[in-house]
Order: sequence, then C-alpha cells, then structure tokens
Amino acid sequence: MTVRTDALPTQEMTINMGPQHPSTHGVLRVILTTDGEVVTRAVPDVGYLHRGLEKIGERVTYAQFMPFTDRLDYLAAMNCNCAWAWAVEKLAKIEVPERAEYLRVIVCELNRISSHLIAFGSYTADMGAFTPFLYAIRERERVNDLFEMLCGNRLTYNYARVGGVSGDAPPGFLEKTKEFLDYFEPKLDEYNNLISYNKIFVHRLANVAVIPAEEAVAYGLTGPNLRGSGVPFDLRKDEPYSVYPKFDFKVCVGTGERGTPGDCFDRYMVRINEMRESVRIVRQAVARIPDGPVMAKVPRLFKPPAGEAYFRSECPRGETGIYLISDGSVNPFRLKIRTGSFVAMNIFEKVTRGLMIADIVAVIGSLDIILPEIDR
Amino acid sequence: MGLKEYMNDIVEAVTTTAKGMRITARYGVDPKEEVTLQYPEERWEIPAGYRGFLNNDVKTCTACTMCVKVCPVDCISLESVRGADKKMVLASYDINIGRCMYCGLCVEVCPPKSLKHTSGYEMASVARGELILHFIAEDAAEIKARVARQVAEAAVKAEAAKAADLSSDLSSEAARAAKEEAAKGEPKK
Amino acid sequence: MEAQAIFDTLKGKFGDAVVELQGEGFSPAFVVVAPAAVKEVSRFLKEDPGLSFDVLMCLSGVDYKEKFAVAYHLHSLKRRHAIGMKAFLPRETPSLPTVDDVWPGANFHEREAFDLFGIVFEGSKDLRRILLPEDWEGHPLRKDYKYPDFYHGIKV
Amino acid sequence: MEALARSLMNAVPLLAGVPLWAVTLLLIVAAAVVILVFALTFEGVGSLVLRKVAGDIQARIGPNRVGPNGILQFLADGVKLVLKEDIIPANADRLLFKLAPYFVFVGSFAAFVVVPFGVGLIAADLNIGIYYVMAVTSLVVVGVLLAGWASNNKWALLGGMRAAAQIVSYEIPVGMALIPAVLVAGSLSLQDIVRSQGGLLGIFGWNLFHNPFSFFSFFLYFTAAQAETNQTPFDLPEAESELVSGYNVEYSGIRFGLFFLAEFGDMFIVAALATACFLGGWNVPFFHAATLPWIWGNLLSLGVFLAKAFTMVLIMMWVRWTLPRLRVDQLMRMAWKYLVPLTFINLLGVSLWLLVFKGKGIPAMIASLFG
Repeated sequence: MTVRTDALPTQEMTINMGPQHPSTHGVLRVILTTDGEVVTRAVPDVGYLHRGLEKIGERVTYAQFMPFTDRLDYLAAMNCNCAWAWAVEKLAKIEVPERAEYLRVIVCELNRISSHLIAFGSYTADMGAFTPFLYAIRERERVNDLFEMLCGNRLTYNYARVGGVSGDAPPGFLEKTKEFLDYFEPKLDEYNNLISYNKIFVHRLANVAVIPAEEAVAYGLTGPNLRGSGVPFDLRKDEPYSVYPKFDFKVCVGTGERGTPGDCFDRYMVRINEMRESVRIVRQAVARIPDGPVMAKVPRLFKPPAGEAYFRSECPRGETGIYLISDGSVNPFRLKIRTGSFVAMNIFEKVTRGLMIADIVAVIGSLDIILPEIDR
Repeated sequence: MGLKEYMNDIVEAVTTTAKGMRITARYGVDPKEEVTLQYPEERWEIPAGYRGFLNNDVKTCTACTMCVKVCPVDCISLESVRGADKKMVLASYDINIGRCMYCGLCVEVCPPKSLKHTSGYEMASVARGELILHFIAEDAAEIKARVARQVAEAAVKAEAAKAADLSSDLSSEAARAAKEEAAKGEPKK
Repeated sequence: MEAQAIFDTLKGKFGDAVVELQGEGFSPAFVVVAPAAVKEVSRFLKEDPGLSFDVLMCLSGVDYKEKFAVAYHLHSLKRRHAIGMKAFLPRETPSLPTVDDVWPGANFHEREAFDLFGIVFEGSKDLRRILLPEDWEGHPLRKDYKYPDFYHGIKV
Repeated sequence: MEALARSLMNAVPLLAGVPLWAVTLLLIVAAAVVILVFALTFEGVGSLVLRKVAGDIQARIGPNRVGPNGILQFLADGVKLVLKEDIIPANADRLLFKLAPYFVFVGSFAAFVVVPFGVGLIAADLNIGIYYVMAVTSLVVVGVLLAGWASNNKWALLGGMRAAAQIVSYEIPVGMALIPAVLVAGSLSLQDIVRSQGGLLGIFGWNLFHNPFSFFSFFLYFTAAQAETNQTPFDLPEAESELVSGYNVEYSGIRFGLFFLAEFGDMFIVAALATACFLGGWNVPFFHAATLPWIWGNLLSLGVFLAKAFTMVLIMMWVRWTLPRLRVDQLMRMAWKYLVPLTFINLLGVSLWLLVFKGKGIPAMIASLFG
C-alpha cells in the first residue's frame, strides 16, 4: 500500500527550544524544525551567556584572571583554575612545588567526580527519573564540603595560584577526603543498579546520536565525548602534565555495550566509569602526598616573558585549551580559551538530524555541555 | 525479533525495574538517609577559612591600596589623605558586596592583615545601595577637612619649632611643647 | 615529528607560501603560512601520512595591533605530535580561505573569529555571528574596539 | 436510587408528603456531593502524600512547614491555586481553552460514581460498571486534546497529540486486561465482580489468584492503566523535561488546579479498579461484611477497600519516583507489540481455563481436594 501524502498536506513546524527550557542545561537555544515528533533540523544558538571573558582577560593581570576562570565552567571550577595556572606556568616556565601539584591533582579529580555527578544526575532528570538527580546532588554536597574546608567557598573556589595553590590542606582534610571516597565508591554500583541498566533508560540512550570515531576526531571532540566514541585519548595519559604520570589509572572508552559504539549510552557510561578512576587517582594521591611548600616564589608584579603558549588540560567536559600570548607586560596580550562544550556544540546539528524531540534532550545531556563554557 | 528475545525483553524490563525499586524503597523507609538541613533552624558548621563577607579593621589598615589594585571587579573603593605624621589616614573605605565575588585575592595581599573574610553570608536587601558596606561612619569630607587642619597646624608648629631651633635664645622647652602638641593630634584620629 | 622537520617538509612542498617558523618562545612552534595557501597547507597537513594532523584543537583570531593573525593549533592522534599554523592578515581586509571542509570542527571556531575579530573565512558554509547578537556593531576583541554606550536603548 | 428513595420515604414518616422524584433528586445530589468531597479530599491528600513519598525516596523530608509535619500543605496549595491569576493567552481559543479543564475533570470525576467503596457504598451500581468507567475516562482525552490545541502553544499541542495517541492506544490493553475479571464474575457490574471474589477462601478468593492468566492480567492492567492515566514512566504528555509541561503549559490558577486534581483522580480510579477487579475489593478476608449491621459492615468494608486502594496508589507513586520516561515511539511499541498481544493471549487463556475447569479457580480446586 502506498501512502498518499498529497491528500493530507503536512507542514514542518518550527519550535523554539530555550533559552528557558528545563533540559537545555542553561541558556542554550535550539531552533527545532520538526515533522511531528521527528526533528528534521536542530540549529543551536549560543551566546546568551557571553560575558567577554577573553576581553576581560586582556585588562586584568595573570593573577587577577584566576577568579574569572571559576566562572568558565562553574561545575568544575577547580579544573579551570588549575588549567589557567598550568597555562601561565607553561608560558613563564615556573617550577611548582610537588605538594602543590599533588593538591591540584586531588582537587581536580574530586571536582571531576562532582562535575560528572551533575552530568549523571541531570541526565537522569532529563530522562524523567528525578530521584537519581537528588542522590547525585547529595554526593556532590560532600565534595563541596571538602572544598569549603580547603579554600572557603563552595562553588567558585579560586584555589590555584600561578606557582602553586592558595593554601595548604587544613588538618583533617586528607582524612575527610578518604572518608568521602570510602562513602562514594559503593554509591556508583547503586547508581548502576538504580538507573544505568534500567531497561527504559538503556532504550532511551542506546543507538541514539551515534558519533563514529572518525567523525568525533574530525569534529575535534575531546574528553568523555571522544572516549565515548571508542577513541582512547586522555590528556592525562597521552600528553601528561603535572604529576599525573605517577598515578595508575585506566582510560575509559565506550565499547557499545548496549548498542553502537559512540551512542549516548556509551558517553554516559564513560562518565560513570571515569568517576571510579578518579576515585582511584585521589586515593593514590592522598596516600603519597609529600610534605613541603605549596607555593613557588613568584614575584608580586608577575611579568612572564614575551611568547606564546598553548596548554591543554583534561577537564570534565573535554579539553580546556588555553592559548596565551604575552607581550612581556603584566596583562595577557591575548588569551583564547578553547573549551570542550564549545566544540561539542558544533557537532550537535549533525547528530540530531532525524531524531525525536525527546532525543534532543538526550543528546544535550550526553554531550554534557555547560553554557558559560560555550559562551565565555 | 524472535520469541526468545521478546521474552528476554520483558524479563529484563521487570528485573531491572525491580532492582531500581528495591533501592528507592530502601531510601524510602530508612529515616537515617534523610540529609536535609532544616535551615534556618539548623545550620552547618562553617569551616575556619570560610570566605564570607569582607571586613576591614580600619584601626590597623594602613590605606596602602593594595586591595583596591588587586580586586578584579573593582568592588573596593578607598579614599585617604596624608596625615600630619606622614602616615595615610583613611577617609572612606567602602566594599560593594553586591559586586564582590569573594575570591579572596584582597585578603591575601593585605600587608597589615586588616582585611579579613568573616563567616557572614546572610544578607538580603531591596536597595542596591544597602549592599555597599561603609567601614568608616564619619563623612569623608569631614575627615579630610580635619586632617587638613591637623596637617596645617602641624606645619605651623614645625615651622615654629624650626624657627625656635634656629634662634639660639629660645629655651628648649618651647620646642618640646610644640612637639607634644603635634603628637596629640595623632591619637585623636 | 619535530617542528623543524614539519616546517622543512612544508617548505619543500609549498615553497614561498610557507614563510617562516616561529620556534623560540612559542610552544608549540608556529609555521607561518601565507593566507591564500592556508587551505592547501591544511589539507596536506591532514592527509599526508607522515603528518596526519587529524584534530584541529583550536583556531583563534589574534590582533597584533599592526596586523591580524589566525592561529591554528593542530594535533595528530595517530602520530601524537602537535604544531601551530599561523597566517598573518592585513588589518584592512582580513580574509582567508576557510578550513571547515578539512576539519569540520573548524566551523564554530571560525564563526567565533568572525564574530569577535571580523575575520572573513571565504567559502565557509555558515559564517554568522555566534556569541554576540546578530545586529551587534563592531568586533570586540580588536584592540581598537570602542565600547558602545547603548545597545537598543539599554545602557551597556 | 429510586428504590433507596422509596425505602427512605417508608422509613421516615416526615417525607411522606414529598414527591418521589424530589427525594430521589435530593439523594442523587447528596451522593454526588459526598463523592465530590471524597474525590477532592483524596486528590488534596494524595498530592501531599505524593510529595512526602518523593521526599522519603529522595533522601529528603518533603513539605513540613504548613501545619504540624506539613499536613496542611495541600490546603495551602489549594488556596494558592484558587487565588492565582487566571491567565488566558492572547492568541488562545478562549472558549475551548476554558472548556478543556472541565472535560478532563468530569472525565476523571464521573468514574468515581461506580467505584464500589463498600458493601452498600456505591453511588450507582450500574450493570455495565466497567464499561462505564472505560467510557467516561475516555472523555479525558478530549479535554487534553482541547487543552493542547486551544493553548496555541506548540509544546502544548505536542503534548495534546501525544496524550491522544497514548490514551487511545492504551484503552485497548486496559479493557482487555479487565475482561478476565468480568469473565470470572460473569457480570460487568463492579459490585458483582467484587462479590464474586468473596467467600471463605480469604485472599485466595481474589481474582488475582484465580488462575495464572488472571494473575498476569493484573500486572498487565496495572501497567497499561498507568500509561492511560499518564503516570510516570508514561507521562509523555506532560514530560516536563521535554515538553516543559505538555498540554497544560499555558494554564494557571484553578484551571491548572482542575488538571492537577484530575490527575490524582485518575490515579485513584486506577487503584480502585485494580482493587475491585483483582484484589477482592471491599471483601474482608475470611469474613462476610454483609452479615454485619448495615453501618458497621459498610464501615469495615470501606476501610478494607481504601486500605487496598491506597496501597496501590502508594505503589504507583513508588514507581513514579524510580523510573525514567519512555520515548514516544517506544511507548507505542510497548502498547501494540507487548501489551495488546499479551492481554489477548491472557484473555484467551482465561476463557479456555473457565471452559475447561468449569469456572473454578486454582484455590477453589485445591480447597475441594481437602474437602
């Protein structure tokens, strides 16, 4: 039987999704063209959160820009802090005391856990299960407690400094970190039982928005999004910085365990598994942290030599690359921040073609974008 | 889709749902799992290094303007005049906590450690002006005028003392008195 | 492969289109390329089996006051090496060929450079403002940018 | 109602002069008011319980500020809903927009009429009870579709279309899953179905344990009915994370309140039907409530019925806070590829069982083995 489409004329519908929409993870706007429930085109429109961080960076000193990196990815402020510090240190060739590097690794990995927790929690909430989201928030609060103890703030930490960290770990911090890890590790299995392998959840995620490995590479995806496509590339392993080479951990990749490699479920599972690896790293770091100073000698009026440096670090949402140009003055001449979410947004239009409206939400969640990082 | 797959689908759906429901049930019946903090009746323990509202101890502040220079968002404004004893005298010291982002850079650079974070975090206001903390109650113009007066007085005294030193017949008492007079101005501030 | 070796390969292939190597003080080192040759060099960098730069990590516009530049940071997952590529552009007519058909990921970066610097990427499949509103005047990251006082009657 | 009115007139000498139709009308109104009050109370308390259950499951406390332990929260919510500004979007179809909530509310409320609360506690013991429930709850789909269309909002429209497709699809498995109970009782009347599950077998007299097929058809019914009433994991028409709030996105104030109440009303109807058809309804195990004096028998059976029904409601809430949401094509696949064939197989199985074993269930056969 052939269906006569001329008898019932249909029209494509344009729907505006966002900037105020519960599952666009902020102020992302997506212009959907749909044929009923099927999306024929989804064009992302970003920039609602543009604050001109790169322009601000040209007006403040290297040290003063540190608090602004908190606002780059507020769910992983520690990673952005440390990325900035590492970038400036690469530019100025500063040696950082080992204890400071250990502390940085500890806070970066703890923040990776808390950031992935939000990714996991908000993803399940997008899929309609609200309970895991609150469980994730509960665990994240503990990480925030640790950070509050360490640096005094719960969200915008401003902890790293050019040449070290702002303060040594207060007494009891490392013990509390260990306590948290012991508490947290079994929770991951609970999440898997509760939601990860739930039939409905798997069906919603598996085989949705498959990004093949070649495409992921061509689009420059990084972090969990790249690894979800089965490419074992992790900057902590492959372009090691800081003291990461001293730790034993595994690079988690998507294997297509419930569908095609590179689908939403793989990207989701990579994040869950990465939390486990982060726990391992923090355990090792806490056990081996050396004594010593936490701050190198950096002149108060810090002027790096003229030059250009590009530093890449592995943030929870992919590579955060900082391209710094110094003209030898106290302010950066130009800085460009390349973020994982910004690149991930580029592939959005391509992978969402032909999906359903509900899948758009799944794709946004699985790419784990965060808008301040896209818009800067 | 074969029959086996079909049945497997159903069995898997039922078992995974049951697994999830067992976990939620455990949380549902266990009152120990509740983590809500009943703010404002219950409060959490604020750690030692908490970065709350800024407070400047104006008595020890040397008006060096380090904090103003380092602040990335320009939320601190400071006015000072040079006093009679060559030290800087604060005329006004305001922090706009509506703009402050609690990064703590100013506290780190403060040489006399007079600027500190407090543990305060509760503040609500309907007017933006209320978010500006004034650490010196007195009007800046008045302070400036007073200091200028003191400076002028001290200058006159110094002039007199110089003159006294120069003229050999004047007793040393007068010079001492002039010095005392100049010194009195300081504790008044 | 080392930066010098990459530069020599490119020099041998493209001759004068490859201008110089910025090595000292640059990490990674930059191969400076004439703007018109950017696309050919990019394709060679990606497709040559010895180089195979398959990832465009970052594409940034730079305003060097007297001239503009576009800096490409390339990485190879196969060969595990990295290089920078830079093209200097005149301030008056900053334009160069797009590379979004070489690396599809370049599109958003190019839109950003177009938005914030006004650099035109010829042949781009979709060159619109990305971060700023469509009707924004000027390109804020230029060093001579004047801050506007009002935008649609709203004080900036 | 007329028979009741006649007996009332005989019993109370004061009413002797009043015409029969007046007393009947009065009784009907009284019954409607009682049902309405019950429905509203349930819906209010249900919303509170839902939030409390959510709190418990999600390691929180839930509402606890209004009244002792938060038990007056539903009143506060109700007052808020009534007092809120009633907004009608400028480009909405005003008439249909206003009409839609009533369809939805009436559809869910009218089903309460045939719910057998107790031995004699039923507003109207229709001889086509189940058929009636299926019919009036279908009104909901009209209301939802109207709401989605009249709002002149694309999200609402999508929600309305989803709801229409979903409710219409799931009517079939719901109906088919209820028929085993009808076959066992040999009647469409809910009271007859409940009575057929009485007797001295206790809980084994329930249709749930009658035979393997009726056992499965309970679960099939429960699943399909959750979908029909748009409960999580089948809450696609609302789907707050996709469609923002679906068909009721433009509604505010009391109009939204009606949608909200209808949702809880539907929840109770599903639980009540499951109780009546499969879980023995108001039957007290090992005991004949009908033998007690009228008032005590009714109170006891009411208590038993409500206890069962509320347990079902709690289970629905528990499911709601555990499972994620299906996608629209998966929802349809579940209905047409899983629930419809399975319910048909079940129906066939029950029919054959009744034919082969002369209408006896497994517990009855076992009981007869032991004399």
